[in-house]
Amino acid sequence: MTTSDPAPAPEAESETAPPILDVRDLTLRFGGVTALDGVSFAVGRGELFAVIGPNGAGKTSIFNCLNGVYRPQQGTITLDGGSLVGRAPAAIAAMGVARTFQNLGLFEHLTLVENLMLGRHHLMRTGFGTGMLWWGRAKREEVRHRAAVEEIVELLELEPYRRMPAGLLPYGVAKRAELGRALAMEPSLLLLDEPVAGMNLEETEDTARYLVEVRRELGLAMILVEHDMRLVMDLADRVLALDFGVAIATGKPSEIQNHPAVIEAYLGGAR
Amino acid sequence: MPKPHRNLVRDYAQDLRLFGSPMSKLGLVLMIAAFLVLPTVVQDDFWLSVLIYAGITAVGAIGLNLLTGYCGQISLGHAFFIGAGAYVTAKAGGDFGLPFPLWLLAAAAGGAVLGGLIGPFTLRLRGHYLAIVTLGLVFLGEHLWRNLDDFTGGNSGTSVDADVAIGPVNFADLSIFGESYSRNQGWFWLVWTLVGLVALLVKNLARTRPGRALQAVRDRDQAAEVIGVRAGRYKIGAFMTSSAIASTAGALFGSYQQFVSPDEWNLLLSIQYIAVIIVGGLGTVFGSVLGALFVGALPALIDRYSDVIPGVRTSVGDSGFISVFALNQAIFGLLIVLFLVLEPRGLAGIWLRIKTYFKTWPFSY
Amino acid sequence: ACGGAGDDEGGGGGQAGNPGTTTGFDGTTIKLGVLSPLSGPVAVIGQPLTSGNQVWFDALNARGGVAGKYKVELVQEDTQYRPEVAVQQYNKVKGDVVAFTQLLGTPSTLAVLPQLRADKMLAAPASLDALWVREENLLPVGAPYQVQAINAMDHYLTEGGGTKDAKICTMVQDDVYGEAGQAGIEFAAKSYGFTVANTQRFKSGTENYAGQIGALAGAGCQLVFLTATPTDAAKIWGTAAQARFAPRWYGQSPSYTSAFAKSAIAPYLQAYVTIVAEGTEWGDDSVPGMTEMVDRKNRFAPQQEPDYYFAFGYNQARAMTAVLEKAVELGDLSRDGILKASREIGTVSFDGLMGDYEYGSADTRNPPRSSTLFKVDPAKPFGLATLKYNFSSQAAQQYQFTKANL
Amino acid sequence: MSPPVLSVNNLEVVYDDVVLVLRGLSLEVPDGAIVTLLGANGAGKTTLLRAITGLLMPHRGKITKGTIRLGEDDITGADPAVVVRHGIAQVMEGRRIFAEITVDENLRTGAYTRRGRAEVRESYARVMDLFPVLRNRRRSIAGYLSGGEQQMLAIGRALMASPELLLLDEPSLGLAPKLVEQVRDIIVEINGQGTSVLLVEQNAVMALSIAGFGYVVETGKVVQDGPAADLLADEDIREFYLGAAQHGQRRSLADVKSYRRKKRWSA
Amino acid sequence: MTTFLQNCFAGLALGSTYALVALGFVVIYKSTGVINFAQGGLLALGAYLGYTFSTNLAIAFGVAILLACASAALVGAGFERIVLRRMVGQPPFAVIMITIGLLFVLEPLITAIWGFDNLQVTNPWNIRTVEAGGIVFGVRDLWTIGLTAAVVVAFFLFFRYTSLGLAMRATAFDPEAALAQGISARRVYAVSWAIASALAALAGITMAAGPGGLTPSIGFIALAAFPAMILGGLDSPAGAVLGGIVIGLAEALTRGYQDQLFSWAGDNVSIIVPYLLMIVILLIRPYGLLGTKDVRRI
Ligand SMILES: Nc1ncnc2c1ncn2[C@@H]1O[C@H](COP(=O)(O)OP(=O)(O)OP(=O)(O)O)[C@@H](O)[C@H]1O
Ligand SMILES: Nc1ncnc2c1ncn2[C@@H]1O[C@H](COP(=O)(O)OP(=O)(O)OP(=O)(O)O)[C@@H](O)[C@H]1O
Ligand SMILES: CC(C)C[C@H](N)C(=O)O
Ligand SMILES: [Mg+2]
Ligand SMILES: [Mg+2]
Repeated sequence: MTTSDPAPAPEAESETAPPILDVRDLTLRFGGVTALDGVSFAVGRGELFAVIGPNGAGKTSIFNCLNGVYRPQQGTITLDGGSLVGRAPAAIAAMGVARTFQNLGLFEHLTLVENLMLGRHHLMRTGFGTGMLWWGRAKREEVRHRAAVEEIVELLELEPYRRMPAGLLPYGVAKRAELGRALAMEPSLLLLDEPVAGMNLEETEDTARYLVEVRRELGLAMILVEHDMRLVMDLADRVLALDFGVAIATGKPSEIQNHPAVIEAYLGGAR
Repeated sequence: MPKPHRNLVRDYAQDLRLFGSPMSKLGLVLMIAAFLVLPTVVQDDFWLSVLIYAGITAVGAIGLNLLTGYCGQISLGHAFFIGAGAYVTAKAGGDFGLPFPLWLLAAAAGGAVLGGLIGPFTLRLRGHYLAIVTLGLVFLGEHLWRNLDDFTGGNSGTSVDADVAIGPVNFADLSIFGESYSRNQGWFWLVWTLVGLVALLVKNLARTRPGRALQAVRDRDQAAEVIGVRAGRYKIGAFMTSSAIASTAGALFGSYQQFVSPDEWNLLLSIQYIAVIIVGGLGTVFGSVLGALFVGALPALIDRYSDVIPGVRTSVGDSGFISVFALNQAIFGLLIVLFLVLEPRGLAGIWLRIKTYFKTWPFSY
Repeated sequence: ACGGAGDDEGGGGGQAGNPGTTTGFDGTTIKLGVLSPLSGPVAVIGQPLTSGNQVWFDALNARGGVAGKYKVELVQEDTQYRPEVAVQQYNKVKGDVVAFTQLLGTPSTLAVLPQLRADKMLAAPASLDALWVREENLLPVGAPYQVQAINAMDHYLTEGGGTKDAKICTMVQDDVYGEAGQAGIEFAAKSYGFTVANTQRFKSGTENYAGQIGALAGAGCQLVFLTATPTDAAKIWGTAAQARFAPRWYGQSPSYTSAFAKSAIAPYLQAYVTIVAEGTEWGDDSVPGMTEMVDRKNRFAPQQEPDYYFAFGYNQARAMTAVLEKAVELGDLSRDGILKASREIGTVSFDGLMGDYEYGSADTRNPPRSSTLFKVDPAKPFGLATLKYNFSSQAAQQYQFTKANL
Repeated sequence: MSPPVLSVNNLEVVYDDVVLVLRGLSLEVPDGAIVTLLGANGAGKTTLLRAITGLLMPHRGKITKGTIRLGEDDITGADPAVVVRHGIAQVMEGRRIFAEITVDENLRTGAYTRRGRAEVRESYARVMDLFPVLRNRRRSIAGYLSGGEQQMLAIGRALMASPELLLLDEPSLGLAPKLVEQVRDIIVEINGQGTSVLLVEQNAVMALSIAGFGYVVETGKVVQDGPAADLLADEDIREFYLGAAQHGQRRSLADVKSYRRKKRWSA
Repeated sequence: MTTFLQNCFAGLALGSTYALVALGFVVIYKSTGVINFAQGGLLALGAYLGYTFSTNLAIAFGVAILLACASAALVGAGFERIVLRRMVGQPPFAVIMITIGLLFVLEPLITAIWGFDNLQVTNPWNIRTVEAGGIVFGVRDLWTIGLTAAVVVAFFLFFRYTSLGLAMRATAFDPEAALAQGISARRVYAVSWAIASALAALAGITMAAGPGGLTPSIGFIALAAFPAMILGGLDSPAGAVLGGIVIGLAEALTRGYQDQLFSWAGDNVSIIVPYLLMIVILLIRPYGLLGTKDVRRI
């Protein structure tokens, strides 16, 4: 296999630059279920960090903690020096954390463009009053952000679907639209929860290409959760493997791929 | 020869226009023409008053649609805010004698404040639970209206003596170029101007940042939060805006009817508004207007032509078995059922189908 | 001057020539509006009342009509006893009629009043609020609710075995109609020096009255004055009977209907309930107006059951006819003409079916102050037997009428 | 030779009275076989499954032409309850578990049409063996399970019906690699016990590795079909569904160039 | 003390009626996920049917009750046949509106057939009472309480021993997925509507057989039962019963002590007390006392 790296990705473990995200000792319980058990990791600037693990290992839960949807019982999460624990999801979004959802989080009744515009919500100012009045500030703002959204539409080749309600989009397109919405947020950290699940080969390749392009152009840090090992192994700089909420291994893809505990818990024969 | 590319959009501003296509421009012109001419053609007070009430209902329904259709919060408490608007008008426009624009604003502000007080309930309650709590509002309201004698006149009700003049133009007694118009004609123009205005405002709201946020909250509030929409804030905002609009409708209702009493703001009224927005189509401004016309005009039509329907009792002692009102209600109920079975998206859905039919014509698929 | 009520054959020839056509009058037929709850819970009142209007005018038309030549036609609309519907229906028919010979319900009347004033329209309210007396645009008949209440108290304290130290209570509908009864009792309390020991208000349409009845019983009420419509009254008295609560009840006229006399609670009503109203029991031969009315009912509305409200509607029509006769005499059936005529009809007599009413300009009108007390008697046609005919208390004479301050 | 368990003949399906999605599609599932259905997103695979189980109605879809036969019986347009009683179970696209009830209760709904208590208990035990994760979460509210756990539940629920014909709509979606293998083995095992399977999968490698026969659907029509082995050998299939480049070696996803491949069998 | 007990009894009787109505709401909510606004109309229909059987046709009252419940159930099931079956999988809003439409049809139908008059249902209870310990027990009230208790027990047994309860919840949550399990949504709807209608009819007749007779406004009671249903939790039958009794007691007690304790709040506070209580409880427990909460996960 190849681990080519088109982006000038900084060495993750480089001592000089502090990581953009630092997660320490994260523990999350639901009643009797321990979803996360003292998980720690750090993500460097511009790094593509993958998290893998069996179903129910706690991958999505990490995202939910980062987003402020779940409140961990223990642990700290630091983004660019600021703590995230205890903040409201919307505040965290405004700090530059964007996300795609495992089970599609598009707003079904809004068009694709509107969904993308929503990504820019925290960058816009129009309130109820100015919105109602339209002419002037609101209109200018709409036009400006629409232009920004169009760039993403172009990047992700979503042109034919602009006006289609998100609920009617073919699955693969919907997943791409989610990526677009997350990008529209102009994040500094992008969380991707199974971006190619349910996609056919062609779409998977497309998505890989977008991710590579995004990295090259924006250089933002990403955390990728995915069961498609080709994507993880080809794209990630480092991989964290979880099992039952416990980190069982961290390292370069090639290391993880051959890690016996990971093979035992997760990969099975399908490497 | 038709110009090619008449639909070509050259920039985003153009793409965002409300009446962009030639068809919709034509529609707009037709609507304005109807608006201007109708009262001079239909001078009959009955029909004018039906249309005026329908217009007032349309205003209120647009407000409810903003809350329920766009933001997904079901409210059965709309009647409460309508009533509040009417009482504010009785005070502000009647007793204090404020001019029309001011009492209208006062009513809207009153509605917004009340909405702001009730709004926080939406943070904790969802779906039907919220609906029933807002239903409680109707009953609490009725209790208040009965007991706040100084403000509402208590059980006796209060007359609403607010004038509807903007500067020298008095809509209750219009004369233009020496031609004088009846109160109902003037009111028609007034109310439907406001319908247009409110529709435009809400449409604007819906297509800008806050409107998208509302719809996002409706579709998935958790996901909305995660992408940066403060759901709670928007729910409360929607509640406030919606009740401000409801109170505006109430203000118009009160001052048109000139008298209001506590038992008018009941659950039936709330349900009627729900009927309007569902029959019209949830989440569409135009649907609210269609719905209001339907719900307002259909009973009037049945009422007018009931004597030709066999079996209807139009006067005491004649042999019919069902009263006009009962028949009216039954037909209305049947039509609602029929409608929604055929088109659960309401009138707006039918409208859409007609449009796609003509767009795809002559190909059925 | 005692204006005839248009009842004497061929009465009232028009010297001033024929009135010109106007809204609601095409030169031959006079159209009158009727706004009444023909459906809904108060339809039990609205229907017979409207039938009373109709029978009067049918009889009049059979004799030739107003001034012997103008037929009267009614335009009926259903208000369901809902004020906003009343306003809408008013708008619907006002362009077709010269006046309204019935506008039923205190709340509805209040709601339509501003429009009546603005349109210079005359309407006869089918309710007895004291406010109507001073209202130019209304043509009330009968002694107001307040007067009924006062007379009832007078009767209780003088002949009914009550004292002013008795626990006197009220149970009133929580709306304007209820306020009227309450106001009457409070006036009586001042006049006779008693205090109202307990007041229960209820919302019309309530299904369960156990609480109110329990409270009245708990307060030890010996007399309860009830202001209600029949639907509620039936449930109230039923609940009282079930709770074995047995004070003296006086019921405002619209609280009773004939169905009660055939119901399971009839024995209870017979034992404890007195109804205060006007006129006389159905079929009372000693009152001339009654014989005539029963004849006419049999002729023009044979299917109509004996009914107190029928008589009310019949009387309303009589008052309206007096106005029409006058207007024709003055040669003007326009709205102004009708209003003017209404000021000039003087006293109208109702042949013993109701107290005579001194009309005139609104601030000088003097309504009757007399009431008749009835007891429940299933053997009677309407289930009511006269207990005390047409009496007027001292206190009732004192009652002052004021203009509505809306 | 016994008749096919399922035969779809010249099927046409229209949504909303205007959107024609299946355009005369025909296929067969022989008794005791695993048949796979490949096709790009939006080709109409899910629609076909809906048509078979009678679930078009909630989507405002209609069969306008063609027939669906289950063994000897014509079930075109039949009520879903009837179809299920004929012995069809389905893993629906998007899992569609009942989020508000427990895992156990979800499994019980799968056995709704079955009567024999002992057999149901047996099926239950088997599902628990197949997905031990579910055992620990038996009393949890299903909606709180992780995505993959929900997928297991959806498969488990279908197995509870102990069907004669199992329709699977992307069963491997969101499952960990090891579990995908397990699910594949489960399918084979079930099939071995006499259940015929119609498998819709994006994971074509997995699907073709177990199926006996495959169909490729494009815009509502079958554009290619044949024994799985033949399909596996087909150049186009290899390129578009299996991701093997002509020269055999798999490309790294990081190297995919910015070009678009638009080749389709039909326009 | 007797006053207090008397009030409690009144509350219990009222609460039983609420419980029956609320139970009807819950059954329909559990299977369709919507509030049935026609419940009051069905109640009135049941009461009038009871009147027809017992008074017009002079059938023994006990049998008349059964007949009325059965025929109301038929009406409910018929509604499914004609209308609801076409709504499987359609947006809940449309279904709610359809129940409102049904109410709009039922009301005038009832008044067209039976009129507005106060009707007297021939029955053995009426205003009869028994007295014990200074408290007057209305015979009708005693029967209402007893019948409610019996129905509630039968109800729970029924759901305990059939899989219908599970089928209902599945159907309400995701009708399409339920169909895919072979659960006939139509049957579930039909059965739940039949049960709800029969419950409504039972509530209607027991009310109509009380003092004061039967008028079309009888259906309004359903509005008063909203708080009962929601306070117990929309999808919980046990909650409906609990809520009904809590609300009944609260209403009767505020009514009883209006003069002593609540005069400052205006007359007729008892009308709004159920709603106030409901609001307070919902603020503490947003899904009512026993309701289950929405499950949302991302
Ligand atoms: N809100 C919740 N309530 C209860 N349990 C929860 C909740 N959220 C997650 N869990 C449990 O926590 C564990 C971790 O779930 P999570 O969604 O993080 O898994 P995952 O690693 O994303 O799995 P998958 O690959 O299947 O998506 C699971 O067992 C899940 O059932
Ligand atoms: N309810 C609906 N109304 C209108 N069109 C629909 C509806 N459902 C599906 N479609 C359209 O039908 C086509 C086929 O959809 P279907 O879901 O059957 O595809 P699929 O092959 O299962 O795709 P995927 O691989 O994404 O699951 C798509 O173009 C889709 O947009
Ligand atoms: C005739 C009566 C029913 C009128 C009623 N008492 C009222 O004043 O409203
Ligand atoms: Mg996950
Ligand atoms: Mg599919």
